[in-house]
Order: sequence, then C-alpha cells, then structure tokens
Amino acid sequence: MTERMLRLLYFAWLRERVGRGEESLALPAEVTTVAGLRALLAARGGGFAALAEGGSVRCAVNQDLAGPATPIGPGDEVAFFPPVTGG
Amino acid sequence: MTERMLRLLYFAWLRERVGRGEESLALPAEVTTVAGLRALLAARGGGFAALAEGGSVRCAVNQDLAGPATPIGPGDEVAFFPPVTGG
Amino acid sequence: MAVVRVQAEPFEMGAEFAALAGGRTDIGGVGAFVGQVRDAADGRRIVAMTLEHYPGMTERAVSAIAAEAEARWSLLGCTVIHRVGRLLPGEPIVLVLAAAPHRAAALAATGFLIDWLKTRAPFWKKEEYADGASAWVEAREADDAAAARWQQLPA
Amino acid sequence: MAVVRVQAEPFEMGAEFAALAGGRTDIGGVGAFVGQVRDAADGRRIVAMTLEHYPGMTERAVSAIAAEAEARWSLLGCTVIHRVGRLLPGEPIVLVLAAAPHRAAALAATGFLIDWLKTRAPFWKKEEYADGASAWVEAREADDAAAARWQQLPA
Repeated sequence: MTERMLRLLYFAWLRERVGRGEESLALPAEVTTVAGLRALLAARGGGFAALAEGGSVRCAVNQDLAGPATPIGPGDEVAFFPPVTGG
Repeated sequence: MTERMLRLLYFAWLRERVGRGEESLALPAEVTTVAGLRALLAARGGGFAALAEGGSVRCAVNQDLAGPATPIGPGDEVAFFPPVTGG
Repeated sequence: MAVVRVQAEPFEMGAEFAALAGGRTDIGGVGAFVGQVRDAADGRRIVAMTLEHYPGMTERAVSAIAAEAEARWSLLGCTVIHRVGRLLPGEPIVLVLAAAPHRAAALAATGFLIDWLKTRAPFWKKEEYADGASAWVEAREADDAAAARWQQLPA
Repeated sequence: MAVVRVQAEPFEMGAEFAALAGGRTDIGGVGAFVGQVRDAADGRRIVAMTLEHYPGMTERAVSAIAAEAEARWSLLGCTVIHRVGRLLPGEPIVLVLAAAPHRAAALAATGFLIDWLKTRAPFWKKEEYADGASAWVEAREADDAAAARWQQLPA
C-alpha cells in the first residue's frame, strides 16, 4: 500500500500552540475532506483541539480557502490558521 | 456726500463675458444687499445679465459665500463667479 | 493644524506624505487622493487645462474645509495642495492627505476633503482642445451629489 | 496588471505613486492608503509589531484581491505592498494605490482593497508590549463588517 502523504502548515498562535510550523502526515484512507482531517488532528488533544470543526481556526487547501466539505488527497498542502489580522 | 465705494471681482467665464476682472463701484444709497447689487449690475445688460438673481452665478462678500439677503456696505469686496469646478 | 497650499508648482507626493506622517507613532492610517489632468473629456482631446482661482478666498475656503474635516474625524493632521495656472495632461492638480488613528476615519476624511474641494473652493477649470478651441468646465451634478453625502453626520 | 509585493523592506510612497501614475494622461484620480504601526493599542504601549504570513498563499490572495478591484472598478492600475517581519512604531505596514479615470472609482477601490486585505489575506500581527509581554492581535468584527460592505455590487 502506497502512503498518502499530506503537507500540513500552521500559522500564528496556532503554530505556537501545536508546537510546530509544519509536518508531513500519512493520510488514513477514510479521511477525504477537511472536516475529516480536522477531526483526526483535533483528536490528538492539547493545542490541536483548536482545530475542531466549529472553532475559529481557518483552513486552506493548496493555498485556497477551504470549507469542511473541501476534498483532500495525496500531495495536498493543507494549512490551518487563525482569522487573519493584516492590513 | 461721501462716496460709498465697493470693490467688485469677476471670475472664469463671467470675467470673460463682462470684459473685466475687477472694478470699483460707487454704491447707490438704496443698494444694501447682494440682491440689490445683482439687480443694479444686471441692468447694465450684455454679459452682466448673467448676474441676475436666479441664474447660476454665485456671490461672495468679503470672501465668504453670500445669499441674496447678505448685506453689503462701503469697503466691501464683492465677487461674482460661476459654480466652482476645481479638485 | 492642516497644511494648505495653493501654488503653481508641482508637488511631491512622497515628500508631503513624509512631512505629514513619517515616523509618527500615533498615526494608524493615512488616506490620500491625487487628481491629474486627463488628455480627453467627453471624447474631446485636451491639450492643456488652466486653473483660475480667487486669491485670498481660496486659502480661506480650503482652510475652512480642512478644519471641518479635522474636527469631524478627529484627524491627526491633513494636507491639501491645489495647483493653479496652466497644466498639461498627466500633471497632478490636487493632493489630499488625511491622517488618523484608524483607517476608517482617514479614508472617510479623504473622500470628504476632495468632494468639498470640488464644490466649495473657488477654483475654475478651462480646457484647451486639440482643435484650438477652449471651454470652461461646467459644474457636474454628480459632484454636488457627492458633496451632499457629507451633510449627514459621519458614521 | 496590479503590482503586488510582500516584503520585509520599507516602501517609498512617492516612488510607488510615480511608478503607477506619473505622467499618465488617462488617469484622472489616484486613491491611496498607508497603514502604520502605532505605539499603543487598547491602552497598552507597543514597542514592536511582527507580521507573519503564509508565503506562497499571500501573493496569490493579494493578487486575487487586486484583480477583483481592477475588474469591479475598471481600474487603470493598482499597487498593493504589504510588509512582513518585525516593525517598529511609526513604520509603514501596508500601501494601497488605485488609479482610475475618475475619483469615485479610485477612492472606492482603495477602500475595498484595504478592507479585503484585512479580512482575506493571510497575515497575522503579534504585538510586543513595553512590559515584555506579547500577544497575537485578534480579528475585529468591525473589519469583517467593513469588508462585508463590498459584497454588494459597486455603486
């Protein structure tokens, strides 16, 4: 079985809370959407709990803003971050 | 009898139509407001007809915008001009 | 106190911006507007634009408009420079800068300043066309409508 | 095509303005906005502000916002420069310029660009305070409300 690898990125206070700016993740077969990935990561607990659906953390898949139903697959770059505050 | 002198100024197309940028005017005793002055000047005819009350020409007395009832007196600077178009 | 100038010479956007806001730690946002001479209007080719004004009243009127903006939006400063005389297409005519703690006030004050300048300051434009003719620019109803927006209190 | 830059270095307002609009005879008005670091927020003294961003997505998101503005207001050009890294009070953070044939479009596009930048581009601010503490700036409802104004079609 080929591993389905994702690249994950974290920014701002989320990066600080999860203790890393990025990681590689072998995606379980049953995880096919942003919602599924959020549940998987939130289950790690600690700083990752902030990723649970319904919180303030936003998601982008391959650098486009993504909703819960956005599909994810091998090779995708998936970023999680707080509401933006630039400008 | 002392002459009651006014300084009159004209701008933009009004200046061109009346053929002068400024003049001194001895004010008749019965002319005490902008409305009276407009009537006096409009009666000259030609380009001055544009000064008649109800036209588009605006008036300033001593460099403040003025209405028909604004009083005028000796030594005043009274300017007439079209609607402004700067900016 | 607002910086107000009526001048024949060009102005330098960067220098005016720096004079108003450079290094100031109380300013969060600066709004700006520059008006330029275009080379066409209503399909006619423009070769030059002459700005006439009412010396003495002009500075008074512009200063009053700037003071009104400073009071309405609690500005930390503003700059209004309006050129007079004969200008060529591509040349800047007017510069407005408004500085405030936050962007909403800076941007609203910038719009107010240029809208009121266009309807309350004694400047008149005359266009020269490519065929040798010339004509005074007529006041536009759209400018009056834009200025009338600000009769209400600011949001 | 919009000029979009994300950079650590300061920008020069005058140079950017000249690059966009200098001598152009089709531009009637240029709107601008500059955001600066303030030395206080909510009563706390700020000694520095660090801007983090999402390299790659940032340029994409800002370019998309600029393209949207150019299309909505038929702009003749626009410039968006956003700084990243550690900045001190008084330093400029962001520059927006929007050029159009007439002022209404230039000013509206300027407001749109900064409002959307603040709510749609992946930048995050962290403030350092005089007492040594630091905190990430929280998103403001007022910014969302300002951005939401532009969901409607332009006037």
